[in-house]
Amino acid sequence: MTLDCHDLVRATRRLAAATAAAKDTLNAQDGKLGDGDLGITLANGWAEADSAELPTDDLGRAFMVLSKAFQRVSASSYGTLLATGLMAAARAAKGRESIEMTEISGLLAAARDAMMARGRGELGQKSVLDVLDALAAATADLAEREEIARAARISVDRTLEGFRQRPAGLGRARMYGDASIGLDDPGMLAVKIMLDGLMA
Amino acid sequence: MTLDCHDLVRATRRLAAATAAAKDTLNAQDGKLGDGDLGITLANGWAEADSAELPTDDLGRAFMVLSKAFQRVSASSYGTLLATGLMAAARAAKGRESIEMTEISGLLAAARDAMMARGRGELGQKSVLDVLDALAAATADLAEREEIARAARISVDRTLEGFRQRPAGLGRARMYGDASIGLDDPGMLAVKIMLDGLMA
Amino acid sequence: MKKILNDPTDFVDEMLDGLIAAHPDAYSLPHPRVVARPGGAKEGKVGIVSGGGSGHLPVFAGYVGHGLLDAVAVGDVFASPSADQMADCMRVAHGGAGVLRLYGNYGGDVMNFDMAGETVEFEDDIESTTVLLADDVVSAPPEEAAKRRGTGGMVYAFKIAGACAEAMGDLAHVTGIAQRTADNCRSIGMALTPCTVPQAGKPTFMIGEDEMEMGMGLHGEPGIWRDTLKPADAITDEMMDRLLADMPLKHGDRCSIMVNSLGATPPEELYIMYRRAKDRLDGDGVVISMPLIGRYATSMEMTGATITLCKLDDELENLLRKPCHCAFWVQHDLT
Amino acid sequence: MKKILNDPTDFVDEMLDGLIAAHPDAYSLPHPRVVARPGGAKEGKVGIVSGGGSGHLPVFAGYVGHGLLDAVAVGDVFASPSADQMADCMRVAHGGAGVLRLYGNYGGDVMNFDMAGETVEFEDDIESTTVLLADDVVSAPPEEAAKRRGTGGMVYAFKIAGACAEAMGDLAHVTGIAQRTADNCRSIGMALTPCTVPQAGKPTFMIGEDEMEMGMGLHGEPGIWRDTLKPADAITDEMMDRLLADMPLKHGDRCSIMVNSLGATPPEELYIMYRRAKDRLDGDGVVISMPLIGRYATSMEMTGATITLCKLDDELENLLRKPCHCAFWVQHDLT
Ligand SMILES: Nc1ncnc2c1ncn2[C@@H]1O[C@H](COP(=O)(O)OP(=O)(O)O)[C@@H](O)[C@H]1O
Ligand SMILES: Nc1ncnc2c1ncn2[C@@H]1O[C@H](COP(=O)(O)OP(=O)(O)O)[C@@H](O)[C@H]1O
Ligand SMILES: [Mg+2]
Ligand SMILES: [Mg+2]
Ligand SMILES: [Mg+2]
Ligand SMILES: [Mg+2]
Repeated sequence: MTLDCHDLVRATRRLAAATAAAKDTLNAQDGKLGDGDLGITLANGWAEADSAELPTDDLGRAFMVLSKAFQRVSASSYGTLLATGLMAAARAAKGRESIEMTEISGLLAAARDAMMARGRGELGQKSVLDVLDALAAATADLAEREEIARAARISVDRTLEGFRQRPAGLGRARMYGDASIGLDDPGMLAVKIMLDGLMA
Repeated sequence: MTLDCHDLVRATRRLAAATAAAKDTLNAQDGKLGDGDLGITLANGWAEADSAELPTDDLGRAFMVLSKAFQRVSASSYGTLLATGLMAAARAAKGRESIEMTEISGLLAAARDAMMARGRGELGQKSVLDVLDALAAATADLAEREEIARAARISVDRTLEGFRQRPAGLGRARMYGDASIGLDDPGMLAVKIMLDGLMA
Repeated sequence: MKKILNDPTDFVDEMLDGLIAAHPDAYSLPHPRVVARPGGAKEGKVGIVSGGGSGHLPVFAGYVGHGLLDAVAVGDVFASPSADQMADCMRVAHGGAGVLRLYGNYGGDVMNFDMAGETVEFEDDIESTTVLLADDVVSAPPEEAAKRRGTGGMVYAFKIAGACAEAMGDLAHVTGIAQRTADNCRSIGMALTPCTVPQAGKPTFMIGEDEMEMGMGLHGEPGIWRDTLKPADAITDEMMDRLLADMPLKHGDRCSIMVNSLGATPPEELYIMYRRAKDRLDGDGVVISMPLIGRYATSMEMTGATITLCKLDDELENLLRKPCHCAFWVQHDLT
Repeated sequence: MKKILNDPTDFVDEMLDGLIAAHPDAYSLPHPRVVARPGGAKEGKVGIVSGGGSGHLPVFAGYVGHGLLDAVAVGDVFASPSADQMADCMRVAHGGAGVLRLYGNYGGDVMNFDMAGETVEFEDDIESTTVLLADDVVSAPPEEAAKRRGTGGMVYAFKIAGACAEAMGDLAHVTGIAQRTADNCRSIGMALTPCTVPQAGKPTFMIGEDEMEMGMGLHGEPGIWRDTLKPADAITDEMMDRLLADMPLKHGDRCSIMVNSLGATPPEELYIMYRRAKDRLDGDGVVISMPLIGRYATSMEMTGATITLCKLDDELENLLRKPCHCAFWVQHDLT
């Protein structure tokens, strides 16, 4: 099974719909320990991406268009990190019409690494990084769309659960120290929402 | 009967005591429609006057020392007006060791006129000017200290009563319009307190 | 009281200590509560003095400087300085060419400055004149314009008369220029939250969470109406309407405009107001020269803004654009 | 929300409109949300760019000017500009000699400026460097000084590096000077009341009627402790203690000191604080050069103050005292 530019166009459309629907929920979650803009960030970013013209023959350049969309319309941490992750995927897929599903895990890992470099963050600090890290591991060597979907869902839920009782160590939420204990990291939650949207 | 520099020294002492005692009352009254400093103004001014050295041979210069004391320590309207009135008395008594009690009415009138010029105020605006005007009229031609005292007291009470239900037309209280109706003008009340002090 | 201070009774004197410690090249304190340019009066130059209550920085002490004022008398917060201090202030500013008393039309200040004027005339043979700023259109109707209180117009008068005196104009000329500036200024204010006088310890007025008061004075004097807070453009329109009704400006007229914060209102909001005010004047074909946007005449931490229009002729505009220099306002020569 | 504005979503753009309408000689808007000097980049001069959230005027846009910054990217209130805007900003500032990115250490700003730097390096061959201000001593312990956030130190860095670039220093030199300034700055803040982000419509934090928070950040980030309001001298002492513990100054050392209002706190109160701070430094034999008292880095209408110490050597002091010119800060040559 492969992933090509048309898949990416479809995925973008779904992500735009899912994040538009979840906008208020995500804003509210981000507002508990931050500035309450995460819903806007995602909805605006994916809407912009959805309205952009994606190339059909170069998956790398297609990822780059998505990255640029986030660079244009969002300056909040998550938008910039997503743009960074998408750029890493762009680099990895550059010049290819499609990739194998087995390569998805590698793209996730590449995104994770680029985002760690960009945000000077580490694993274990209760952020989107931990979700990506777990996802990369959970999807390693899987070749079927359904398999990947199932593994990803389980992995995200487990990661959320595993970090819930830990304090935030990155971003705005870090300032709140122990007040963040018991609350899901909004950036992790956003991945769950995007994943659900992709599979809807 | 006459009034000389020694009388003025004694009067100043009494005024210092009376205004010190009435400080809070007057502040409170002024605070209802103003900045609540009238008690301080009077207490500080008369204390400063009381601690000054008065000449013994020139009633005019003695009044001038009192005026200067108010110029030094008070910049609130009432202090400046009192300084102005005292300066008018100084001018009228200049070079004389004493004056006749019958001249007191004239000094009050001179003070009233100087204070009207200084403060650009008119009679009938519910201010210290109206009290002085009534006092000058009530004490005209009286030669005995007791007579003057009795007439003055009656005059001040009548003036207070006559203006109580009218709105303030001068100074800070004017801003409050009809809210000043029913309240005594603090500047008038101050004259009553000083008069009571003089006669104590 | 949410203020950074020590004993409230020391507020003004400690403030002056700090001001002079920070800017010894700009300000000196030749007498208690008298701020003057260091180095004394300049021989042959008309001295310009001002004064009034504290709590309005840069008004008054801040505007002592080159091309501005020579000395000011500093009162307690929102209270007149004494006649004694004003007399000292005039003596310090006198360079042999007379002194202009240039300040806002507030009862206590007027009484004390008049008394001081008489004193220095009598004791020191100092010739002096008075120009009062009475630019706040809300404080009295046009028929009683002389009763109006002074506000932002003071800053234009300090600047323009200051430049005239710096150019060695004589007392009559400097006074005439100051008076023409005063006659050409119109102001209006609006307030959103009060300030607290340190010695009083409580707010100068009360106002609801979503209310504004249009026309309120610098010390919390009541305005025209109190209403729920409106959008910036509507507020600016209403203020401009009132100003232009009082002093119509026609196509080709020139003016400066000051959008001034009462203290807490940030420059961001002033620029939003200026944007609208400029649109209005542009639409009428009125030419703006040297707009002033910022904190020029304040009431400590009060929230709100004032707008001042100063109509300019060639001479006033030229003087306005001359250089000036104090700790709060440095302007290069724009003529 | 007691603010003078129209639609909150237009707050920043209307503010910029007004800023540029008021000062067309000082500022231009070559791209949306990018403020630059009019006339474009100077051939051969190192460009200095900065940027970050709005609501801090004069930081950031206000400091575009001669002897200061060349261009800034303007974000929403308290929010980073986008990488796209930052890239445009760098392109505008590039005069062929490279660009220094000089700004405060806030996560979002850093990520976006890094991304922008990579973009213009790749797409436009612009050589660039980064210096981050991390001067707020409360925001992380000395061992993690690189994690500290930037505050008043930014102003010193803009001024000093700006003068160096104006003197046609090359990119390495300007970057080195900026870094040395950043290394020599320490700041601490305290807040009494919050401000309101227009699009949020509610205060950034809650605090009791008689409480203060020592060490609070520019956006309401928590500080060291919250306590009942103390006298000005005690507050100043505690702030100076923390600063001097982090960067000891000895007899004969020179420094500048900034006593900065977060917005609503009036200059009167800043002078009372300066008075005490100067006493402290005088007592230690530390020489103060060019103290800055006023509103240099604000949080809209927040009440509170920050103190910044900037230790000076000959070169830094000389650059600090060079002239600069923007709508918020005009300084004559003091060298
Ligand atoms: N430096 C960082 N590295 C990795 N993830 C981060 C970082 N900073 C924030 N995040 C993630 O981003 C989420 C917040 O995103 P967003 O609301 O856009 O931040 P902000 O509005 O504070 O800029 C957090 O929940 C966290 O998962
Ligand atoms: N212009 C004026 N002419 C005459 N009397 C005045 C004038 N202004 C104020 N007063 C009197 O002074 C009193 C208030 O005095 P004071 O408290 O010193 O005034 P303020 O504090 O407002 O300067 C008033 O009650 C009134 O009697
Ligand atoms: Mg957020
Ligand atoms: Mg954000
Ligand atoms: Mg009073
Ligand atoms: Mg008073």
